Amino acid sequence: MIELSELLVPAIKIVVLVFAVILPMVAYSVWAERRVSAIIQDRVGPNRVGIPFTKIGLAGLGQPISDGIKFLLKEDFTPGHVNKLYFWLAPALTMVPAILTCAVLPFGSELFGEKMVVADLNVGPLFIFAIASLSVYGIVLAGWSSNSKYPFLGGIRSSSQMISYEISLGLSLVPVLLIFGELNLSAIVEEQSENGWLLLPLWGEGAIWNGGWDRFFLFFPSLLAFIIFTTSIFAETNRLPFDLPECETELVAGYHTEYSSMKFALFFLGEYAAMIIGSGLIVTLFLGGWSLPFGCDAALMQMAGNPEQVPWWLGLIHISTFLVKVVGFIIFFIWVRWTLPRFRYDQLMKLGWIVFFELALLNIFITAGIIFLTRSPD
Amino acid sequence: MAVSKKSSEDLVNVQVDGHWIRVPKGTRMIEACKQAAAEVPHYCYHPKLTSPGNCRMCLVEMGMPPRPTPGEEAELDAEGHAKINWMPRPVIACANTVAEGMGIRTQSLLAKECRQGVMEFLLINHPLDCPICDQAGECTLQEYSVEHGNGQSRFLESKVKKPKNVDIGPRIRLDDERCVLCSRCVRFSKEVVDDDVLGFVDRGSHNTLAVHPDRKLENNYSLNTVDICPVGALTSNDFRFKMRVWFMRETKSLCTGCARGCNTLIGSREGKIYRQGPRENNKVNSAWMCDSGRMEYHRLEDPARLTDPMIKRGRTHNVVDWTEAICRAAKDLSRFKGDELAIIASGGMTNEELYLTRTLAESLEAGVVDVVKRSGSGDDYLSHSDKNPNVNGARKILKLRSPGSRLKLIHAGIAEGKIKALLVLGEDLLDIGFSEEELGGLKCMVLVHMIANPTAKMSTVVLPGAGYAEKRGSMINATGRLQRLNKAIDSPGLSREDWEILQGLNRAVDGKDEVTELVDVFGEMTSAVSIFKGLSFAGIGDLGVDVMDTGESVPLLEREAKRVRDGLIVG
Amino acid sequence: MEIPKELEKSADDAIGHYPPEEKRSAALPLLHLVQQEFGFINDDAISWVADKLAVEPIKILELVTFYPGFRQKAPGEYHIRVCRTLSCAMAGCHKTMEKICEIAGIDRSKVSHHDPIAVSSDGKFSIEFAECLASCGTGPVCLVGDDFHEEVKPENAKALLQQYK
Amino acid sequence: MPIVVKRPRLTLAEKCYFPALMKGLRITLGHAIRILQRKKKVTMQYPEVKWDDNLPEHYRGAPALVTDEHDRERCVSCQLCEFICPPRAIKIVPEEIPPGDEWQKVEKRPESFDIDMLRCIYCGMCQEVCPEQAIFLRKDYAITGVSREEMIHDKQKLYEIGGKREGLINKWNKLK
Repeated sequence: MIELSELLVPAIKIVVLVFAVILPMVAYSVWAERRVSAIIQDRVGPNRVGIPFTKIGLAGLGQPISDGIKFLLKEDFTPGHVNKLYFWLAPALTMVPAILTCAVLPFGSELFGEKMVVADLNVGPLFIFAIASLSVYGIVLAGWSSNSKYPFLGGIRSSSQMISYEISLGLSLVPVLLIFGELNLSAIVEEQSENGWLLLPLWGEGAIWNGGWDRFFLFFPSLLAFIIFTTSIFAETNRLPFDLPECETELVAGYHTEYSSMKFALFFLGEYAAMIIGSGLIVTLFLGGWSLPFGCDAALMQMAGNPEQVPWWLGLIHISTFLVKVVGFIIFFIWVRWTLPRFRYDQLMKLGWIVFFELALLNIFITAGIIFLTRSPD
Repeated sequence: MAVSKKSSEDLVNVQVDGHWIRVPKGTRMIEACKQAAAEVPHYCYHPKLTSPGNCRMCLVEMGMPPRPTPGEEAELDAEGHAKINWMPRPVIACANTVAEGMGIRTQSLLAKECRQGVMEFLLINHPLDCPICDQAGECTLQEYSVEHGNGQSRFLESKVKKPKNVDIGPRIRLDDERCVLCSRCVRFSKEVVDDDVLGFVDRGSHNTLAVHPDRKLENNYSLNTVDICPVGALTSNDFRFKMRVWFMRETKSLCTGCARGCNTLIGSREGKIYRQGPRENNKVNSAWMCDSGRMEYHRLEDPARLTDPMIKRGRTHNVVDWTEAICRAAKDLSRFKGDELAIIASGGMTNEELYLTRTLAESLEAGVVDVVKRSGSGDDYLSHSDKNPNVNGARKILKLRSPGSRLKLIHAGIAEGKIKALLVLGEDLLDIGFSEEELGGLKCMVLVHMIANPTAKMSTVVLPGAGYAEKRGSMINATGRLQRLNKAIDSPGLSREDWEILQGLNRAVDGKDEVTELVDVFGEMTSAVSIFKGLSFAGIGDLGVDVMDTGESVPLLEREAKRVRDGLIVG
Repeated sequence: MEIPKELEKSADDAIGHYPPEEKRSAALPLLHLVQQEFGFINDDAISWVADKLAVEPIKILELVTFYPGFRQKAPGEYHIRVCRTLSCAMAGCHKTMEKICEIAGIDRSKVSHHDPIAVSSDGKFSIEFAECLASCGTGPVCLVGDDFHEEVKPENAKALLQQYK
Repeated sequence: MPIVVKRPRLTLAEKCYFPALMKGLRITLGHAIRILQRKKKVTMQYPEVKWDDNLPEHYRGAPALVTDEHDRERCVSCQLCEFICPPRAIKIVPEEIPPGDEWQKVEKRPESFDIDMLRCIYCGMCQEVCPEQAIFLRKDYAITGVSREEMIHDKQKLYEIGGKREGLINKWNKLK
């Protein structure tokens, strides 16, 4: 017999996380995208929509809401020549995996004794890869079921691109997992909290003056892994400079050419959700997740007194730390998008298969070598 | 008889702008130039009128070979033509005839300067009111001023003011400031229609075209003066300010006002006719047309035009679709056979419509078929006393010896109760001697007409047809000439071309589905009617072909031919 | 308008000078007869002439308006024509005209192209400008009735008019 | 003869793309910072801020009819603008000026003059072709309406926009 709280608590977590955090973040990252692109291009961007029927603009923060209303109210047009079932299925198949992956991301330490992760799986990264690779079906289906040439080409491009970059994505992560010796993302974050972030090993046992020689040498392969991983996330989420599937100049809008209204919005949201989860994953793996830098966590825990129980305010601090890091990455994503031109398709494939794949493979051996040399076998 | 045989001696060699051509002796220089494709600008000259030579626009440089002194041989050039001595002064090309060895230069400096000078004088007093002038767009003053004019005026004095907006006749308005005094209208009135009411009063720069205060230009051919006026001095009240000429699409067609069949040009824009004027055909109407014929098109603008097929149910007519109306009409008519059914066709129908009427009559086995005779007053010019445009066609196609004579039988048949059904095509029966009581005794009456007339009110099925400018077809005029009618505009609403309606009835009655195009109807007719043998619809051409000899002639054309013989006009 | 018997007769006489099919050639002689009889040619006269010659009245009107010698309005007892062609104009005919008008009490302000004659208020004199009277050496010249007067300088005007008192 | 474009030889730094990437990011960041510091002027906030005063003399806004000093409608409905109008936005029905009208001398005027502003492309051909200086492109550019009918400017509306225009050539001036 399962207790009610065992059902209720995860349910609350899911609802709060998805509907209060991820979806608003998705919406507002669209707004951020437009604002940031505007300021990069010496423009204003959406700055008008504020509180309805007033002149209060709030710098355009109401824009996502009106966008949402617009998407809901627009005519949901299904062209006559499409394969209806898959045409309807495709947007859901893009959106759902993107949101599913956030189940294993630890977005905070603890709050009122509850771990701030929906499912504390001990195969976190594997789960994410497994689910994330499902979203390619959405795109392939969208491209195929649209029964029109541009979406079809977009779908093909997208699937081959995602398959290619999943390899370097996975391989680049192997060194990280080697370093932590752990597949539970919460444990990885706690480890980083105590002994220094992977890319900032400056306290705890990770610091070189505390004998963390291994972490010092491992910094370089980690950096390489970080670069490969981040770049691959760009490709995986179809963002510029790798947005070949929806390349306007060649493919009109790629796989979602035939979509309109909310179905189109689902693709759009799926892309941004994937971007948020990607950022969350990068932050979790390389930049200490919810943890504060320089061992502040431990110090604050000491201040709180009880070493077993994380106080609620610290829990909130951790959550916000995580969100700040993620937002920073989202802005980085946006910044890159409005800076770099699109790759040519062959360049994209070449980068994936000839550069990143080999580098990531090499990186595994280097990391393994360093670990073998610097860590004494227990 | 000896003269009629044209030998090469009747031709003379003329050099026009450096090229030698051969033209008949007695040709006007202006016509010789026209044959050499050198258009000489002119205002007063008109081939159908005498040449007073008063506009001076057609000045050209002329030269003749020198007369050799006795015993001396003429100096010849490489082509064997005598050398031309050019005259120092220009001559008018409209009133002079060519001579052997004559040279004409239309593009020399002298000729160009002369034209430029004449243009400048003509424009001195001409008002700058092209924006409101109806002639704009087809005004030779505009055209020549662009082609031959100076581009700017050197005239600083104030222009002479003359009467504007003068009422000189019921259909014509005169603007004397625009007049270039070419006198075409004066000559037309005098020479062609013998109504010499126009003249020039006041000498010098105040020279003004006028009618005597007691007289008006009101003969039935007055609007021809508007056509031949090279500028906007004479404008038609009917067309005045209605539409600019450059918007109009011109359709070659026929006037159906009488049996003359004058060739016309119909000017229309966006489904509305704005004017109808004569088209030159020297076998029918020369270049003229009567005023009443021009106004024929107003009949198409009748507010009572039928736009939908209707079936009478009880006392009211209900609008139905075409299929239903045609089926109903065919069903109603086929219930009666032989003497029970009569068809009253119209002399205003085209040959094709008449032919389809004939086939319909054959398959319905109609007892009596006849057309309505309609005569009025004709005149000694163009207007014919037979006011139906195609009685000759009806004669030949419906095999009627004397059209209209069988209407008596129909009257009698209805009175006896023998005739129970009537198919009426394009006629208003109450207008031609039938009474309401008479028609009330009929079981069924199908009407094809374009106007909701009293007969339509009594008909069981009403099928809306098209007016003469809304359909294609052919007609035979009083002198036996087969001519083509063309479609200028669409008929209003759902109304259809009459031949389509008749064909629909034919199909519904006999179940055959063969002919689909008007030309096919004509094609079928060529084998069924002997006078059309060997013809095709396209072969009729714009000017028509003579298919029968009616022994009639056109008085106006005969007088014109005499004037040509007398050398008064070119023709 | 009453046409006197004599006029009718002399008109027929004039018409008889021309072949019957070219009757209209008698238009000018007829108009002269009319003007001699009445002093001017009014609309009725034009219609009468047109009827006589079997032409449209406009054709006669054309003639009347073409020749400055024909008048459509009644002149004064004495009709003065002052030459205004170049030589006389240079010799001062306009001044002469002004002077004559002043003395005879004629108001020329209403004169126009269509109505060139001005009549004095007492109806005694009427005046108009005429083109060359063929005595260029002795300008300004004028014609009173059928009398020809040369060198009519403004100062001679009074003497000239006095002859016709 | 095909033209062979030689590919430039790239240095290692160029090949690995990274420095160029950084340079790009620096440029865009520079723009962003300048905007955030409000050192640079950006897009005008349109309905609140308008540029009407700075519109050039030759600005082509909504076409309109004008009257002259004596309140005579200058248009004589010659229909040249209707003819020249590339999108066929103009429709004119001419009429004769009735006897007794002050401007009867002009003889012709438009009975109706409609410009379909949904079709108008503001090309200015009508103004250029007008022989009477009757139609001008005004500086009005915000032509809006809530129905198609509203977007058809009739004669009254056109004179409303156009107003009176002085100092033009008055060839119909009755004082002349």
